[in-house]
Amino acid sequence: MAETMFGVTKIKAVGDLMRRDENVVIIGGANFGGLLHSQYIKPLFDEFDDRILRTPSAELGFCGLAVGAAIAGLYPIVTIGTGSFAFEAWPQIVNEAPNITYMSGGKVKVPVMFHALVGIRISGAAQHSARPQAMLMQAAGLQIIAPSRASDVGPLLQAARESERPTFWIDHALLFEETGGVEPGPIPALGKAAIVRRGKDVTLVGYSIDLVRCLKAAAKLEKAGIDAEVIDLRTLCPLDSDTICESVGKTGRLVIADECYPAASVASEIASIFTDKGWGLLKKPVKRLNFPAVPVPLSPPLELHLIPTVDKIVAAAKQLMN
Amino acid sequence: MAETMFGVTKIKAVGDLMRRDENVVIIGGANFGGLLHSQYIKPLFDEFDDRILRTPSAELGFCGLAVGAAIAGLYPIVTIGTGSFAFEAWPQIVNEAPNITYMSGGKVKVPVMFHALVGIRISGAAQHSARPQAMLMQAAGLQIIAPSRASDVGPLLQAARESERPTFWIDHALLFEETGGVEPGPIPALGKAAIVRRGKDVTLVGYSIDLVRCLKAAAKLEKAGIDAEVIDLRTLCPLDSDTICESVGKTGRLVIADECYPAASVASEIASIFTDKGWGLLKKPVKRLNFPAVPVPLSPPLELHLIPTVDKIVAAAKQLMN
Amino acid sequence: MIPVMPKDDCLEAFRKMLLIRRLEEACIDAAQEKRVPGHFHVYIGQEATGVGVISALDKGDFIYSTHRNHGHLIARGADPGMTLAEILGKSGGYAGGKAGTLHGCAPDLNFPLSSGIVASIIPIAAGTAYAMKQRKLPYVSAVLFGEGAMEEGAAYEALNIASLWKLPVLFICENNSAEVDRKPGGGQYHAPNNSIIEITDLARVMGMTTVIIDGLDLDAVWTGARDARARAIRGEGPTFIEVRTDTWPGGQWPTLVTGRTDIRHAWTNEVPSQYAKNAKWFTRNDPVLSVARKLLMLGIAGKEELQKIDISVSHQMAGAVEFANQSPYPPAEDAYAHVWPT
Amino acid sequence: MIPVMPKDDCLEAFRKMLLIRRLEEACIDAAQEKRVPGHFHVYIGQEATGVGVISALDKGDFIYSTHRNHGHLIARGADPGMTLAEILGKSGGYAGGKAGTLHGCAPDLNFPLSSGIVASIIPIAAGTAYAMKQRKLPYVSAVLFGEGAMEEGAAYEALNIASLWKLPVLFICENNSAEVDRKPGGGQYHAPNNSIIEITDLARVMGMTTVIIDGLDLDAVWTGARDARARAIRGEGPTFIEVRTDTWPGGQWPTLVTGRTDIRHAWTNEVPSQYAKNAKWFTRNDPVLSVARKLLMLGIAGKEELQKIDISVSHQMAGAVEFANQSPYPPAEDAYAHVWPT
Ligand SMILES: Cc1ncc(C[n+]2csc(CCOP(=O)(O)OP(=O)(O)O)c2C)c(N)n1
Ligand SMILES: Cc1ncc(C[n+]2csc(CCOP(=O)(O)OP(=O)(O)O)c2C)c(N)n1
Ligand SMILES: [Mg+2]
Ligand SMILES: [Mg+2]
Repeated sequence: MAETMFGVTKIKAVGDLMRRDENVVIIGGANFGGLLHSQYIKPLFDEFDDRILRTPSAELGFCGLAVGAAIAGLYPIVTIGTGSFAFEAWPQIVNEAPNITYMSGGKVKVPVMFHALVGIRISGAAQHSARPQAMLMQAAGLQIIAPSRASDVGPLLQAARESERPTFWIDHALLFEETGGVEPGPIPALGKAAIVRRGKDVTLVGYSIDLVRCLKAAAKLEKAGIDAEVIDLRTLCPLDSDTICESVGKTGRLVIADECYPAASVASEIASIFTDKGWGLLKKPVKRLNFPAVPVPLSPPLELHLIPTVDKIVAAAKQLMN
Repeated sequence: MAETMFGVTKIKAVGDLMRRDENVVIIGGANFGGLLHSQYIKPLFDEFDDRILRTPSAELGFCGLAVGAAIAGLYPIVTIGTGSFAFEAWPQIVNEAPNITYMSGGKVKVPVMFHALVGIRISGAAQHSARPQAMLMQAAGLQIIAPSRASDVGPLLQAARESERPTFWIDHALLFEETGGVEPGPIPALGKAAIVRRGKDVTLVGYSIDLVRCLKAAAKLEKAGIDAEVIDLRTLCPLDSDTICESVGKTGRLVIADECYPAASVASEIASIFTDKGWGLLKKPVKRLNFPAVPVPLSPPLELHLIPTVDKIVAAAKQLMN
Repeated sequence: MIPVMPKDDCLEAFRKMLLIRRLEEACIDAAQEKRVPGHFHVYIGQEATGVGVISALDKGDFIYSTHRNHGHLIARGADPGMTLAEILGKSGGYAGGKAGTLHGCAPDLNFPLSSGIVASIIPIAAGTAYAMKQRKLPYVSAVLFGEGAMEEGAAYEALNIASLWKLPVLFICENNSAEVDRKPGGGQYHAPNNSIIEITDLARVMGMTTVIIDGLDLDAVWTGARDARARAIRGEGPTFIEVRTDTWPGGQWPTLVTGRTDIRHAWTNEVPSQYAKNAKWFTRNDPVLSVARKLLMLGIAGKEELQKIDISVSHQMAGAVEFANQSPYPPAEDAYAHVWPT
Repeated sequence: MIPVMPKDDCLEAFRKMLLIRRLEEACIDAAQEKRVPGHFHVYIGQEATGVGVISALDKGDFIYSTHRNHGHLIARGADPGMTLAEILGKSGGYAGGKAGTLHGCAPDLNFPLSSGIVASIIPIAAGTAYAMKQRKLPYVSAVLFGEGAMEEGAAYEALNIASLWKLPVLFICENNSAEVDRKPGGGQYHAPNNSIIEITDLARVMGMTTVIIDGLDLDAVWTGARDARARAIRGEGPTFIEVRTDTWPGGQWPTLVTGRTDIRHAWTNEVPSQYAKNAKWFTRNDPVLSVARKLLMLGIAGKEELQKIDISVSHQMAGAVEFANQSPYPPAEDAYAHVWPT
C-alpha cells in the first residue's frame, strides 16, 4: 500500500518540517525521489511552490547558496539528486559548511540539510552509483543521518533540524518503496543507534538500504535457527560505538553490510572499534560486506554479483556460527 | 644541505620523468611546493617551459583537461596546489578518472598523476589543511601513492607512470625540507610497503609526514629501550596489509600515525585488518593517532595540540609496552 | 539547402540518420519489454546534428559525448549491434556491458568515453585538444553536449582554458529546448535555466568564434563543423557551435509518441491520425523526414532510393537487434576485470 | 571628485582607510617578527574599494569576503585590536584565534565569514541574498572578491543563479591586476587568466547591471555601491561592480616596499629617495594619499585636520597592537569547542 511506503512517509516528514516553520525552504535541482516517484513528490512541491528555489544544474553553486541562506535565517533542505552529484558540490559540503561554526568561534550557525539519493540504485552504472558517506565522515563538523525505516524518518529529520548542525541526509533510491511500520517514534538523540531486532547469536549492523537487507537476513536466519540482533546506525556521524559494543559484547559475532567500497569505509570504521574500545568482545573475525573495489558496472549480473545482498549477509552470519 | 632535501629530490624526480619522455607534461595552477620553495622549482619550470599548461584557478577544469590529455597520449602531472583544492576537482578525480578504464571494458587508459600538498601545513587553518587521502581510498580505480622518503620518490613516480593507472600523489607541505638518504632505491612493486626500520617490540605505521614522525619516534623509543619496527605504507591504494600483518605478527603491538580525521580514515582501515585477516595477531589494542574530529584551528597552540606529534607516538608506544 | 556536402556524403549521412532512428526505436522496444537496464536518453530529433558534425571530422579526431550518446556513436560509424548490446549490458557491447547507455564508447573509433555527469565531459574533451596541440598532431577534439551543460561551472572553466590556449576543440552545444519559452528560470529538464539567453554569448565574450545553426539543416551543420575544424587546425582555437533543435515530443520518456518512423511520410506528408496532436513533428521537426524531403527536392535521391536505403538500414538494424539479443550477459567474474589498465 | 558623499562620511571613510593602512603596517611588523601564523594578504592599495562599498551599506546588510579580508573588516567597523588578535591566533580575536587571517569574520556586524577558497564565498553570499528576499527583509548581501575568482566555475554558477532569480546581492570584483598587461594567459597570481578580457562582460551577458569604477575614486565606489544597493532592494537583482586598482608594489609578500605611509606626502608630493623606483605609488596609486589630496583640494579638510585624524588613528592602532599582543593564546582545550553550534 502506498500509504506505508518509506518514500511517502519521507515526503510527509519534509512537509511537516516545512509546515512547522516558514523558514524551511527547498533549494536544488532535483527532488526527493527518482523519475518514477515524482507523482508522490509533486503535491509537496505544489504546496510549497513559493518556498522552493529551483536551480540550474549547478550543484556547487546551489549548495553554496544553501550555506549562505542557512547563515541568514533560513533552513534549506537541498535536493542534490543522485549521490554522485554531491561531488560537484564537494567544496561547499566538506570545506565550507562544516568549518564555518568553528571558524567563527561558535558565533555563526549553518543549519542546512543536504539530501541525496546515494548508493547502488540498480543499473546506474559507474557514475550514478556513488556512496559518498564514508568520504563525508572525513569532514569534521558535518553531521550525517541515514534514516532507514519509515518510523524513523520524521523524528530524525526533526532532530537534525533542531540540532542546527550542517547535516547530510544519506537517502537511498531503493528505500522509497520499502514498506514497514510508519508510526513515528520519539525524537531520538542524534548519534544513538537503534536495536531494531533483539537477538543473541550474531550482530548485524546496517544503515540505509543495508539495514533493510540486514532485517531480511535476520528473518531468514531465524528460520535457520540463528538469532540475529540487528542494529540500525541511524547516524554515521556521530557514530554510536557504544550500542555496537554492547551488542557484540553479547553475541561476540559481527556482520556489517555497507555498500561503500571496502577501504576506509563505514564498515572499516565499525570494525576498527574492536581493535580499541571494543577490545576482546569479538569471538570471531568480523565479516565485512562491502561493494568490492570495482567501479559499478552497468550489466545487471555483474552489478548484482557485487552488491551486499541479503543472501550474502545470511551466508556470512552462518559462517560465523560454525 | 639543500642537495639532500626531500623537495629537491622530488623536483629532480619529476624532471627525470619529463626528460625520459616528451609526452610527460605539467598541467595546473600551482607548482610542487609552497611560496617558500619556488626557488627550487623554478629551474624545472624553466627547463620545460613549453611542456607546462599554465591554467587559471579552475581546478575542476584543469583536472578534467588532464584526464582528456591522458586519454590522448600525454602523461600529465597535475599540480593542484594545496590538498584542499582537490575538492574543487572532485568530480574529475573520483568520478571520471578512476572509472574510465573500467567503463570502456579496459580499452581506454588514463595515465595521469594528480599532485597536491595535503595535510596540516601549520597555520593553514580550516580550509587549507585538508587530508583528502582517506576519501580518495573510496574511489575504486584510483591509485594513491605517498612517497615519504627521498630515496623513494623517484622510484615511486616511475612505478606509477609505468602502471598507467590514474594516480593521486599525496605529497605533504612539511616534507619538502626533510633530509635523508637520497640514493634512489629500486623501482618498487606498487602496493608494497617498506619496512624502514626493523624492530621487535612495537610496529609503527605511517606514511607521508607521519612516517617521518614515526621514524623520529623510533629513535626516541630506542633510547628508552624500546625496539620499534617502522613501516612506510608508500601507497594507500593498493594497501599492503601483508607487510603490516607480518610485522604485527612479530610485535603484537601497533601504533598508527595518520593526520586524517579519525572516522573512516587510513588508520581505521589499517586497524580493521586485525578484525579479519590479521585476526589474533594483536597482543594489545591498536593505538590510533589521528587528528581529532575538529576543523583545523589557526591558532598555533590549538593546532599543535591536535597533530599526531612525535611525542604522542612515543607515548602511545610506551603505553603499549606497559 | 544541401549544396555543399558532396552527393555521396549526403546519402551516407541520411543513411546514418535513419540508422540512428532505427536504433532508438529498437531501444524503445527493448525498454518496453524491460530489457534495458537503467534509464536512457534517445537521440530522436537530433540526428542531423550528430551526423552533420561527425561526418565533417577526420578519423584521427576525437569525439566525446554525454548521456545522450547513442546517435553520436552511430554517426561515428559504431556498429549498431555492439552499440545496442552495450545498452543492454551484454558481453558483445563495446565495453562488454560495463558502460551501458550512459557511458557509450567506441574506443577504436577515437570515441573513448561518454560522461553521464552533466558538463563533465567538456574539460576532458578540451584536454584531448591540448594533447593534439602539444603532440603537434593535425587532429581536433569534438564534444557534443546539451544546453543544460552550460549551467555547470565545469563548462565555464573548460571553455575559458580552451579559449586562452587556443586549443583545437569543437564545442557543439545541442540546444534541444530551443522551442521552449526562452524566458529563463524554468527549473526543469529541457527548459532554459541560464541567464545567458543567447547561449553563444558566453563563448563570444570569451573571444571564440560562435555559430548558431538550425538542427534540421544537415548541410549547415556539416559546413559549420568543417569550417570550425579547419580553423582549429590552423591554430585559431575553439569554435562554439549551438545547434538548435525542437524537442521531440516523446523525449521525456521512452515511448514512441510519434510512432515508428515511416519514411514515406516525407513525400506523402501524412500525419497518422493517432499522432494528430504532434502534427508539427511530422511536418517540420523530424530531421529524418526533413532531410529526406530535401534530398528529393534537390534531386539527390528519388523515393525509391530512399526506400532502398530504409530497407537496407532496417535490415542492418534487424541483424543488430538479433546480435544484441543473442549476446550473452558477461559472466559474474568479469566484474573484477579492467579496474586497472593491462 | 567627492561631490556625492556627505562631508562627514568622507572624513569617516578617510579615517577608516587610514586605519586599514595602519593595521596592515602592524601586520607586516608582526610578520617580520614571525608572529603571524601562516601567510596573509594585505589590503594596501585597495582601501578605497572596501571602505567605499561598505560605507554605502546598511547595518542589516551582510558582507562576505575572501583571503584578502582585513580591510573589509575594518571598513565594516570591526575592532582593530580584535581583528589583529585574530590574525595572530590569540584568544581575544573575533573567533578566539580559530579563524586567523584567512577566515576573518565579525559575526556581530553581519560579517559572518571569509572563505580562503577562491570564489567559494560567492555562492554563499548569493544564498544570503536569497534569504533576504525570501524573508522579505530590506537588506542586501555584498561580497568582495578578486578578479581571480572569476576563473572558477563557482563564480559562474552563483552569478547565473543570482541573475535568474534577481537576488539582492552586490558582486564587487576587486581587480587588482588592472595594470598588468591585459593580454590573457599569464598564468600567475595578479595576472589576468581569463579569456573574458572585460571582466564585466560575463555579468552583462547574464543580464546584470554592470559598473566599472576606478579604485582610487572613493566617491565613485560609494555611489556605485549605493545605487546598486537601491536597485537590489527595489527587486531589480544583482549588480556586478568591477573596481580596478593598480597592484601595490609590495603586494606579493609582506614587506613594506613603499615604507610606512606618511600622510604628509599627500601635500609635499615627496617620494622618499629609497622608494624612488616606486614613485608612481606615491604620486598616483596610493588610495590613502589620493583621497587625502582630494579632501584637501575640495576643501573638505585641511592638512591639520588630516594630521589630527592620522594621530588619532595611529593612537587607536597602537592600542590595538597592545591589545593583540597582550591577548593570550587560547588554552589547548579550546581546540575542541565550537565544532557544533550550541
Ligand atoms: C552534474 C549533474 N547534475 C544533474 C544531472 C541530472 N541530469 C541528467 S540529464 C540532465 C539534463 C541535461 O540537459 P541537457 O544538457 O540540455 O541535455 P539533454 O538531456 O537535453 O540532451 C540532468 C540535469 C547529471 N547527470 N549530472
Ligand atoms: C580554489 C583555490 N585555488 C587556488 C587558491 C590559491 N590562491 C590563493 S589567492 C589566489 C589568487 C587570487 O587572486 P584574486 O582572486 O584576484 O585575489 P587577490 O589575491 O588578487 O586579491 C589563489 C589562486 C585558492 N585559495 N583556492
Ligand atoms: Mg537539453
Ligand atoms: Mg587579484
